[in-house]
Amino acid sequence: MDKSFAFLKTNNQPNRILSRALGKLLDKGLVSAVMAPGITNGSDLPMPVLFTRDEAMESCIPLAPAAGVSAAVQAARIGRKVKDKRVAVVLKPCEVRGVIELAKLNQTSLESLAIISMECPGRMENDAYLAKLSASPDLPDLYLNDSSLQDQASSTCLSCDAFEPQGADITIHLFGLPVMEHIGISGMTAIGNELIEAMDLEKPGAAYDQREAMARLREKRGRAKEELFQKTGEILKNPDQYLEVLGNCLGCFNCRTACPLCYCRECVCARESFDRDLDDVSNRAKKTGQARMPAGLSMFHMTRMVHMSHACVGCGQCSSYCPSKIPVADLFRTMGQQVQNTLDYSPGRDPEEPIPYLRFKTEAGS
Amino acid sequence: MEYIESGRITLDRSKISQKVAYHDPCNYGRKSKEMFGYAYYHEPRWILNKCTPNWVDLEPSRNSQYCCGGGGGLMLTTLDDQREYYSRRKIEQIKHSGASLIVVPCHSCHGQIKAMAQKYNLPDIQVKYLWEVVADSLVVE
Amino acid sequence: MEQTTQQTDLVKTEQTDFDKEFHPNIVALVCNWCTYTAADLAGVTRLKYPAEIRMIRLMCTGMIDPRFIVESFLRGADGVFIGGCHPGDCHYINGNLKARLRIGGLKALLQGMGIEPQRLALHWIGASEGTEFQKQVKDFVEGIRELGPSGFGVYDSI
Amino acid sequence: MSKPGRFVVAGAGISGVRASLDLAETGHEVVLLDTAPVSGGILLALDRQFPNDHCGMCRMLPMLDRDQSKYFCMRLGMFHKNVTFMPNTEIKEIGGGPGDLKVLLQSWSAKVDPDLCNGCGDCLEVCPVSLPDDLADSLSLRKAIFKPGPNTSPSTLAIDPDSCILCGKCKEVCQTGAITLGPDYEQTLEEKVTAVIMATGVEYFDPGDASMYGYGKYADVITSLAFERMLSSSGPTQGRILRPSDGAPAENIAWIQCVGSRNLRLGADHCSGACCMFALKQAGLSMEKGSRPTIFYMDMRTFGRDWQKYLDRASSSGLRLVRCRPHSLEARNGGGLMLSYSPVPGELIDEHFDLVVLSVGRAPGWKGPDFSDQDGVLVTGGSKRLLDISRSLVSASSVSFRAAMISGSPVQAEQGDSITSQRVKVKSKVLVVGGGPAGLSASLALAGQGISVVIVEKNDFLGGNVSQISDAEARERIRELVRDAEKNQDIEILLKSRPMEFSGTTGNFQTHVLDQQNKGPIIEHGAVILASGGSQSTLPASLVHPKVMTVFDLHRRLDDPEIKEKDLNCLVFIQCFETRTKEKNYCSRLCCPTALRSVEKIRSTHPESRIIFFYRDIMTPGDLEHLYTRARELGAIFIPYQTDIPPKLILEKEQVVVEGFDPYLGEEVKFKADLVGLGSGLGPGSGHELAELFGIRVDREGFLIEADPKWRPVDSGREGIFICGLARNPVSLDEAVDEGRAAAQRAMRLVYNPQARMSVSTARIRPALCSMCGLCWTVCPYFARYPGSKGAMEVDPLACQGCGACVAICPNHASVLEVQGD
Repeated sequence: MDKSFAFLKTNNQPNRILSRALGKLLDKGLVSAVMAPGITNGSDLPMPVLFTRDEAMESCIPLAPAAGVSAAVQAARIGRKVKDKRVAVVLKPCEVRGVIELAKLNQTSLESLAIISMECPGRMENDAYLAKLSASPDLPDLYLNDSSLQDQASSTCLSCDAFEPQGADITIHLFGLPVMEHIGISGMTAIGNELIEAMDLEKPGAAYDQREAMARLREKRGRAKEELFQKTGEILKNPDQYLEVLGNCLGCFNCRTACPLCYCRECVCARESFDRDLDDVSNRAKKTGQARMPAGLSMFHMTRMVHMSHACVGCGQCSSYCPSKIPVADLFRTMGQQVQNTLDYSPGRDPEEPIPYLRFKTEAGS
Repeated sequence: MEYIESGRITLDRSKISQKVAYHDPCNYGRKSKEMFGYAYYHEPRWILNKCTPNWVDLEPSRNSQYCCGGGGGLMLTTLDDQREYYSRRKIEQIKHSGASLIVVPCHSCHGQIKAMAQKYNLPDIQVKYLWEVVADSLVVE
Repeated sequence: MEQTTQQTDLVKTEQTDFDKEFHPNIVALVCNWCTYTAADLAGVTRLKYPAEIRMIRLMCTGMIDPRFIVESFLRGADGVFIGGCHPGDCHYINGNLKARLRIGGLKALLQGMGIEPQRLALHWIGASEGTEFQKQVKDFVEGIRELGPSGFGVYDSI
Repeated sequence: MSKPGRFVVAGAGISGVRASLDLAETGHEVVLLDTAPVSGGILLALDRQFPNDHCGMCRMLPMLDRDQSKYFCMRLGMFHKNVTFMPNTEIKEIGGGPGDLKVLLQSWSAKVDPDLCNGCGDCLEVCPVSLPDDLADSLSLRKAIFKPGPNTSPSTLAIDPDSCILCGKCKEVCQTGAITLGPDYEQTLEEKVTAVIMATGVEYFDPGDASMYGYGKYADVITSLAFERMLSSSGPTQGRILRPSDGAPAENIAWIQCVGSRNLRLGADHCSGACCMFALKQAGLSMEKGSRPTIFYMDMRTFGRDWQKYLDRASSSGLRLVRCRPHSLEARNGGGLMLSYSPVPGELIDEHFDLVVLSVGRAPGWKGPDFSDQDGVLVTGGSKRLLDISRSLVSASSVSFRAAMISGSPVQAEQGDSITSQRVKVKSKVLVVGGGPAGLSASLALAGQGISVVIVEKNDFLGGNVSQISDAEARERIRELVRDAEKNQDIEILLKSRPMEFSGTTGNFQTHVLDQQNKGPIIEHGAVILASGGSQSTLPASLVHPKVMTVFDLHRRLDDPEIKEKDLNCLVFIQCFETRTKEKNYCSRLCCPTALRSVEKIRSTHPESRIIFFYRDIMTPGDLEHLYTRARELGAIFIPYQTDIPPKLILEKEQVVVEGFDPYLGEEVKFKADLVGLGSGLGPGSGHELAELFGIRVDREGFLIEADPKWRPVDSGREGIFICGLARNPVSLDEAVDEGRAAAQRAMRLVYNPQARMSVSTARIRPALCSMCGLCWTVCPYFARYPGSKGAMEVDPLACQGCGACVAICPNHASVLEVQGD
């Protein structure tokens, strides 16, 4: 499919202008709804909001540098329910990957979704964002143009080199562009191109050369990622460090709730059969004089890794949700990387690529 | 056979002490089977066994016996090179058996093997007809 | 499957030092059709194999939930040995291939947690391969003995 | 409805086991006997079998109501509630008539009580008798008291009454008192036997008797059966390939094919039917162990399903094939053998081999009394003809069905089960797609058991496409089947129709059948048999010429008076014409016999004409071999060709010229042909379409794929859907009829009881937890999952085999294996 590229003039208000462009899709009836980060009910934290009228788009912050929750789950719900209408969803690249993984798990269908994603500068942790926002209300726009602000993104985002969206219908280009003047928009699929047509964009003489900016960022974040994986790999292997880090786990299961990929209706770990028998705990206590309760949390985390590490898209929500500030995402991503390498699998790469554990059919021999 | 069986002649199994090998001529075996439906494999061996305990078959034997290289009238021709060439397997077979006496009931094979033993430098090998062996073992009272 | 959970509980039998030698706790998960038959054959032909293994018979290696392996290690197993039918021989058509994939992923995971990959082994052992069963189990147990105790059980303290 | 029948099955080899299980699964009682102390027959000695080098014998165990049988490796033995196995037993006399036979059985005393013997083996050490082990085909020795199989259950020893000298030493050392050297035999009389099935198997040629290739003289010449044991890790060499003479590793190994078969000198004018594949398998397995194999063959008979592909695989991985019959073998000093052979005229090659394996041919081999002429006694194909595993099973199922028909209508659900298991209602109706020979025979078989059948046929006539090309005799047989089907009230026939929509679960399918006006009924049925048949391949347009036709057309045309009177100076047959190659890589089985039959016909009208065959391998397995022999006697000339230089057809206006290379003459040959017959093969019909509709697999060439090529030949992968006839693979008319009956047998076991019993251990879904992610759907190897209407996956209870794959993949344990009543 031919890619189309166009500019959107931003007049120092990239979020607002982009919202209006999205509003045109609603206005022209090309999509029945738009789901994008926005603020409602007086709260300042951007949450996925479903817009159905273009005038409501004023509260939309499509490029918000924060995400209260992973929009992947919400987009998946739309894709699952909505059949004969089209809904545009604005997602971060990790969320796109999440939706694609969920589609493989039959939890959604990509057919009715028009996925709009952006080159992602990262999101800030919710509390950091809110604190900053009270000092500078223009934060969502300023953030896009200020690399020192971007360095305050969450640790997951700072070590994420998968910031370019894959599998989206429309990509919004930010890196290496003067975002306060204009941003770039590309249609990646036929649907994407059709929607872009409706946005009334200006056709550029030539596309910006983003390569240098991209490479710089990739190098920086890639290095951070390697360092993180190195450090976290040590933690996982070293019982002392592991226990020190995970010893803070409360067993609240927030990480599981936050995870866009934990699609089970009710987690197997939450069930009574999973509870560690009290006799076990007291046996352990007898040996060393003490045993921590609740017990079995290693089993919980490892079970989650067994189930989902091959599919971890690295969104970092689990860390953000953790009341004990355990770097769950670091642990999960590090393990995920190792498992994914072994299985030669990259989550969210291609909706047609089967989940690695289903690939047995094509294999033969020993 | 009848004579031996009925006791009309008696054979002494101890007279021949050397190692003996038996060759199946095509005329008594393959050809006989094709023409008359019966191959004489068993009978000569039965007789030979009455003459000496120390005998072996040339391997392969019977229906798969190697050609002596002198059949089909080749003996009477001047094609000596061919005779020599086609007998090489036979000679190897004889060498392999380790026998010093080859029993050959057929006159054609007899002449051929005898001549070829000379050509292939096996002068110590004796070649005898079956009747000669019988005669050698005969107990004369 | 709940049944199997109970069976893996056997593993937590405490380590005793009845001998100077290290006697590892080893769980063997074997498929009913091929490897169990091979083990049986090894038994009736009086091939001696290490007594350290605790054999659990499953209908198919394809039914092994990786969770049980993790749990075995957490609860003090020093090694997990899995025996299934040769590819193509599986009574359930391809359960063994499914197991291979799953265990491949799990191995990476366990390695990331500091468990030596040798502690988890998957072997194809056909019904008539009593000697093969003996050899593989022997080699496996020897390997574990060399590695020493797993120490992974510490992770279970939270 | 009637009471269950009672059957005696003689021979517990694979055919006997299949027949017994078939009858047992449909509620009948079976006495299975064997002269051996264990069941299993020859297969106990074969670890892996062609054409996939896999075992999987256990796959022939019942898949429905599995709790009636013990569920473990079949090498340990076969157990089913309705089958009584009597070892060391043979039939002495049969009296009475069908339905009420009196069968006198004689059993040798086992002398070892299986309940007491623990297989400790102390007796093996004291037994003074040593003799060659039959199981290892004399490769090793055994005692008079011995282990009858590598691993049998119970693990009892047995005493061979022929070699035991009754010295009593074993009795002295036996700690469990299991050994009694009591009376020699006892007799039992089985009364009211419905039918007797003879599945007595085949015998292997003994090359020692004919002193062939130095067998018995040279230790390094062994039979293929002995080699099989050498490959087995439970065999005498623990799976290492060694020279028996000195125990050195054997690297160069030669197989000599057709030892004791296809040998007119030995009066063996038959092909053993499986040795080519057997040798290919052994050669392939030996290559895995580092050997270099060479097979000396006459024709590589890869005529079965996927066999050609198996050959291709073997040759591409380094197997050497030499077309020639070796001349002789000699022992060599320092071990090994020297093999002399002459691959082309005038050239003699001596080659050293460490081991020579004689592919010993099989022959029907029952030496006991022959009851086959008696009414009520049926003989399986495996003991009449020489079949591979899958054909033996097809034949056994076919025969067991015929036997069951003697007892009349099927057995109904018995009351008062010991096992509490749930039941599933099933429809006692079977849909048969295709009205050719296979479909018709399946339908007639089922209707004969009172099951109603609907035949859906796309043509406006019954009999199938193949009936159009068969010869007069075959056509008459098909017409007979058609007449019987049309008369039968239990058979509904829908012509010019096709199945359009298919849904439901095993035992309760719904199929919408449409006619040409797109109207038709929705049929509710318990099972479906796909017998959509096939047809002869059409010749490419470039070959349209009045003198060129397929061998089938030619064979038929020979009856035309016009051809009979014509001058035919030269007829040329080109076999394997564009088949057994890349595009159509399978043997069609019928071209060779048909072309060879034509020779006799041609000779009757044109005694002087030249008949030339260009061929790759003449495929005349079993008794068909005499067609080949006869054709040669009648003066047909056979010229082999290689696929890289096929004979050329030059079409001119008036004549056709065939050019080729004759390797025996070593030169090009040219024939002006008056008629050319092309063995262009058969192809499947609407396989792809049906496969898609019914959710089953189809191969590259369009043939439907069976669940297992050996053990479940007429099952599709999905329970309740069965496949047979040309839609599955090229078959002869007899084979199509057999396959039809075998498919009917498989369908029968599902629908005979309107209340099918679920197996005790099946998967279940906990709907509240199911997220419908479909992982279980994908991993289920039995198609036993489907998305239910209530927002959760559902299990097809009759198709589920309880393998647990779904349980392991479900992250949520929404899928669980449940054992009922436990």
